Amino acid sequence: MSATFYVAGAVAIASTAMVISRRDAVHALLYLVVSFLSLATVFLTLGAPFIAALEVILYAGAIVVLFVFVVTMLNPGSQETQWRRPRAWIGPSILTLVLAGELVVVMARGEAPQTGGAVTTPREAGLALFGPYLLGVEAASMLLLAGLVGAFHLGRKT
Amino acid sequence: MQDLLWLVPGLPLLGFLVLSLAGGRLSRPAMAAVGTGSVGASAMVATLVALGFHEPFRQVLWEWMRVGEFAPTIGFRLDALSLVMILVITWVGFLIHAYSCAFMAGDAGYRRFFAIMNLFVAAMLTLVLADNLLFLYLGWEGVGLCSYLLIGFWYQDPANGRAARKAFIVTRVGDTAFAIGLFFLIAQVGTLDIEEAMTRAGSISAATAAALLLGGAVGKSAQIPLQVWLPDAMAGPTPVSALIHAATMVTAGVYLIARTQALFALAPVVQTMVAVIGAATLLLGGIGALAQRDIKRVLAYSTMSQIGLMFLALGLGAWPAAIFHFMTHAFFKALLFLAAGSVTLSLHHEHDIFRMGGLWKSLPISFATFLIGAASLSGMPFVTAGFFSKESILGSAWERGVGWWSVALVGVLLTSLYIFRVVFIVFFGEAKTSVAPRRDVLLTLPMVALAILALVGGWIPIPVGVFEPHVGVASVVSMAGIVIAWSLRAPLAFPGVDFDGLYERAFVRPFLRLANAVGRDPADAVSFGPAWAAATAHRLASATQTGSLRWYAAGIVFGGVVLLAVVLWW
Amino acid sequence: MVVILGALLLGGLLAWVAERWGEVWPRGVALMALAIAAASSLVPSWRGEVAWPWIPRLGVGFHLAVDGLSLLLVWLALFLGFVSVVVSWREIKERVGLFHFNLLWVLAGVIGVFLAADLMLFYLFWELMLIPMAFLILVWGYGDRVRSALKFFIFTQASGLAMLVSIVALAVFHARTTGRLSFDLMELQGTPLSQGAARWVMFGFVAAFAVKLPAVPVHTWLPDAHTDAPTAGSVVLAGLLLKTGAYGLLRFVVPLFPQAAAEAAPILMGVGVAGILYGAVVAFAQTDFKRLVAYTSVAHMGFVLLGIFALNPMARQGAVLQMIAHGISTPALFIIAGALQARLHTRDLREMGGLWAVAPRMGAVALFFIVATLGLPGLGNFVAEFLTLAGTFQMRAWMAAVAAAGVVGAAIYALSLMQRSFHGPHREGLVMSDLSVREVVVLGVMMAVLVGLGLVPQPVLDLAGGAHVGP
Amino acid sequence: MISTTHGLILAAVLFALGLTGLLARRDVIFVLMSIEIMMNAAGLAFVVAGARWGRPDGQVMFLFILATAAAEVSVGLALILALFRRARTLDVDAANRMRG
Repeated sequence: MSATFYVAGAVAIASTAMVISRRDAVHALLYLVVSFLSLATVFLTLGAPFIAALEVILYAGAIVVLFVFVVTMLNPGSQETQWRRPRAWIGPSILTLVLAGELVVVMARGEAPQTGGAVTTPREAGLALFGPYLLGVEAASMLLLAGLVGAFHLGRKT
Repeated sequence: MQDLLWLVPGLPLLGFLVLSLAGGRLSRPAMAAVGTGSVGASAMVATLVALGFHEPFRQVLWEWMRVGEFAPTIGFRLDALSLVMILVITWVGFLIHAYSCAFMAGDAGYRRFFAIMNLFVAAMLTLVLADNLLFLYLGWEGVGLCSYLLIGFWYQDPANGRAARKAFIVTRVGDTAFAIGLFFLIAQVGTLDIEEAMTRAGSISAATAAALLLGGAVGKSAQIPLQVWLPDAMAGPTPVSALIHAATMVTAGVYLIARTQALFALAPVVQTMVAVIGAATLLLGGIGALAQRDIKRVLAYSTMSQIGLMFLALGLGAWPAAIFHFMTHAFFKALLFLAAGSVTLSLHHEHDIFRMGGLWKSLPISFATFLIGAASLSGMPFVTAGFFSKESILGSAWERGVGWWSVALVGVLLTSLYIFRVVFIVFFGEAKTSVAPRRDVLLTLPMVALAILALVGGWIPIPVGVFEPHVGVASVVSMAGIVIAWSLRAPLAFPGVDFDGLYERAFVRPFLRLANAVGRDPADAVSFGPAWAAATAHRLASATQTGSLRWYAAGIVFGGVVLLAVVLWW
Repeated sequence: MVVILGALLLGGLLAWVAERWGEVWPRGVALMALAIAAASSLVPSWRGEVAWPWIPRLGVGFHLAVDGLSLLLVWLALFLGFVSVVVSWREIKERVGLFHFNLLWVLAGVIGVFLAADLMLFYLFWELMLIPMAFLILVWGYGDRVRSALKFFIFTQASGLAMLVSIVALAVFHARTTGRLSFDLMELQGTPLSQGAARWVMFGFVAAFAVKLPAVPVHTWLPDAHTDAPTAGSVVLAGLLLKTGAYGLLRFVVPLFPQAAAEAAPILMGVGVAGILYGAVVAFAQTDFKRLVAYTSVAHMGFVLLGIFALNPMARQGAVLQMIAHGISTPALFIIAGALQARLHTRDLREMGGLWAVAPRMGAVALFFIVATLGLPGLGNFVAEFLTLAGTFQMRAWMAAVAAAGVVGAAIYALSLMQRSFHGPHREGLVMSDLSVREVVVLGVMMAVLVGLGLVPQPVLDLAGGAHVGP
Repeated sequence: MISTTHGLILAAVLFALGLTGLLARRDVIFVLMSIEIMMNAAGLAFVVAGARWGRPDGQVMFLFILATAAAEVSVGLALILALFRRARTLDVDAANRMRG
């Protein structure tokens, strides 16, 4: 079980690194799918099959498809070659390395309990959603509606 | 009769108010009538009061203010000293006013002139009648203001304005010392009532108070070192000079010291200082008078010198003699100014004595009156008023030591020297200018009246003391002076102490430099500081608003990093 | 008391509305409101107290009270209100209604400041007078008026905030000891404060009042504001707004912090003396009529500061009298400056000279107020300065002596002002009309008041003497 | 039986990688992708925490994040379209008209 977690985690990190460093948006998107799928595996190892399924369907499915649409619509080529110089990576990398270091320190500081290993079924998740978190669900639905309207409005050819 | 005392300063004040508030509707003769008449009426009232005078009394009009124990009044006090003063001031003032009616005829500022002259007389009368030092100070400053206005009467000429301001500011320096003296007295004895303060004065450090009052007296009376304003004060019309020099203003210092005699008596050091200042001014004024070309400036230096003589007497404790000399001086100095004025009027306002000459024939009245004045000034024995008062001062100087006496004697010699030099230069020799004699009864009558006073004034009994005249060395010396004067008719020039230049360098220029330096108000930097900080902060803050999304994101990350670091390692 | 404030506030609104009926209407309404206020201020029965609850939860009450000092200043305010309306009769042509609205609201704020006996209410009025005043400069001013109005606003507002902090701090300290939150002046008096706390709380008050007074070196808003304000604005500014600073020192700082005030007295007296001398020197160097007069205000208010912190009854009386006398003499000089500006379209002294020849009446009136400024005996300013210095002398002799040197400085700047404007050679072509009847009446009344203050100051001293000030 | 610490560290590393992409890339599409990665990482942290306690709350939070991400990406992509139409570029640095 834990071996699966580590392998999947390693794949996720590697593929994410590829996403941000690819020149071609389509290649990056493919790596993104890999990243999402490996994360879905991680979720499975954490006992969250429902979330793993949603990860695959919504992230690797819907969102990436949206990206693909846009990339194909715009077909931007690779303008970024002339923008991208190695130097541009130095600052952000240092900054995020520091941040990551700090985060790791924070994580490692506390006691290191094991996850329970118990599987949280979709049923449990659903009951929680429509029980104590009902208001949150409603808010999320409003947000999605707003996103819909906003995207529609922005996307119109004016 | 005595209740009318308040009318003595009140009538000239009324004259001032009438002239300044309603004067626009008056005709010129009416203006002259109001101006002269108010002073004349005041002189009559003063005489009436004098006739009924037995013993000192006060007349309190109302309480000026009351703060705790300190309660000065608007009130008058008449005693022998102030009686002499008001009689001289009102009568000499009246004669000068009458003279002015003719002298100023044709001047555009006729009404203004009489209004200020009336105010001047009112202020001076307030000064000498006040029963407390604060009210006295009111008159004191009023005199200063009026002298400013009258010296700068012909305001169109900036030089006159400069002379006027110089007079006011220099005397104000002295006045400030005077005011501090008043603060000192309030703090020490708690009252400014002259009688009470004098009786209580024993309990305080009289020297400080006396020295501070002396500061005021030195300023007003143009004594060294504050004498610089007086020669320039000749910028005003001649009647003004007569009024300032003879009866009012410059004698205020003499009056003040005589009035606070008790205080000075308690402070021998300060009293000696008075004598030293007087002696120095006596000699300096006499020498200065020898070097002048302007007839009015000769008289101005003469005034300085004669007031110095009075100060000398005051410093020697002989205040009755000083007041006696004040009286005779008022007569003959007013006479000299008026006579000089009539000369210049006939010579188209020519003031240079070396461009005059041989005038005795063409201007006989001016000549005669000027001669009488000069004789009185130099103290001709028996026939002149000046003889009596000078002899009494010399007599008291003799009592105090031969040193003081010999200084006074030199002063006497200088006096007859410079004044008869002027007589010889102006009225004898050959004529140098065309003369257009102005004959006006209003010009002549006051001169004649004053000439009589300058001759017989010495016989007037005055209530401050009795003086026994005796012919002494002084008379001989003064006769000798006349003889020497005949041989000194050429222009003289000798280096003196340049007080004007000294003050210019020591005070005026540093003040102007300071004013120029701070004129733009460097304290504004206080507001520039925060303003600059705000502007800089704004510039810095707006520089971060690059509009670049990545820059903003980096900012957020940076903030997160720092916050986390703080949380981690604090 | 409420009638006075109500009449002014409502009158202001009405004057604004009345603009549409014609130009004279707002002026008439303003005069009417002032007349009502003045009449009610003369009724003795109003001299009681008004104490209504306002925000009870915070212990803030609508508490107005009056004593001799307040009464004097309220009368001064109403008098200068009349003067302002009359002198702006010809000067203000645009937005007449709004002008009178602002004017009356400033007056209401000032009077409220003089009457408030609750610190929060006091602060409210303090701010109320500030904003319309800034508008008076901003809309009807001259020259660089935006900058001046902003400078005025920022200076007073920033220092006012310091005072607000102090007010709240004082109330909190009071609540800690007594357990009751209150902003009432009477209750807050005698609040026990530690030495350090008293110093800091007092500092907040002093900051606000010193800026308003103004004391050197935070006076720099004053010359700009005066120079660019319309005449009525200068009148109100010099005559009243500066007095609120002095009033605050007398009413709040000294009674609330007797200990700390006594400690700080030498410093504040030193500031006062510095103001006297500095104001005199800087005034002399000015070439703008109004600016020169503005700096004389700095010097005169230095006397007030000196008198207040001499902590001596005589000096305090002098300071109060100085507030009144300065409240008459300086506005009068601003009126003359305004009259000159209206006729010559300049305030530059270098372009004037010899004006006596064309306008003798104006010259004489100007002379009167100039000699009042230099402290001539017989006029109100002299009695004030004399009492101040005499009282100071009893406490700190040398300070009074140094301050007396400022009197010489006053003579220098005052006479140079006279010389450069009305004396000196008259220039060809510099023609103007003399004072109109309207101006003569206004200035004549002011002259009479000054002479009255100078010769019979006792009623004023009695009123101020009974005032509830000082420890 | 997975160490919570390791799960959280994985989330932190993914988050940092997303952030690097956000800061370093100028192409808007990559920026948007980086944001998706970061949100995903945040969701992972929630799920790890939920698994630690055996409670569904972490998963619920993941669902909310998912909803937010979906809305965000739709609006974001619409914005990209609008930007591209207007500026003919996908360079974020070109959209700097709100400079102070």
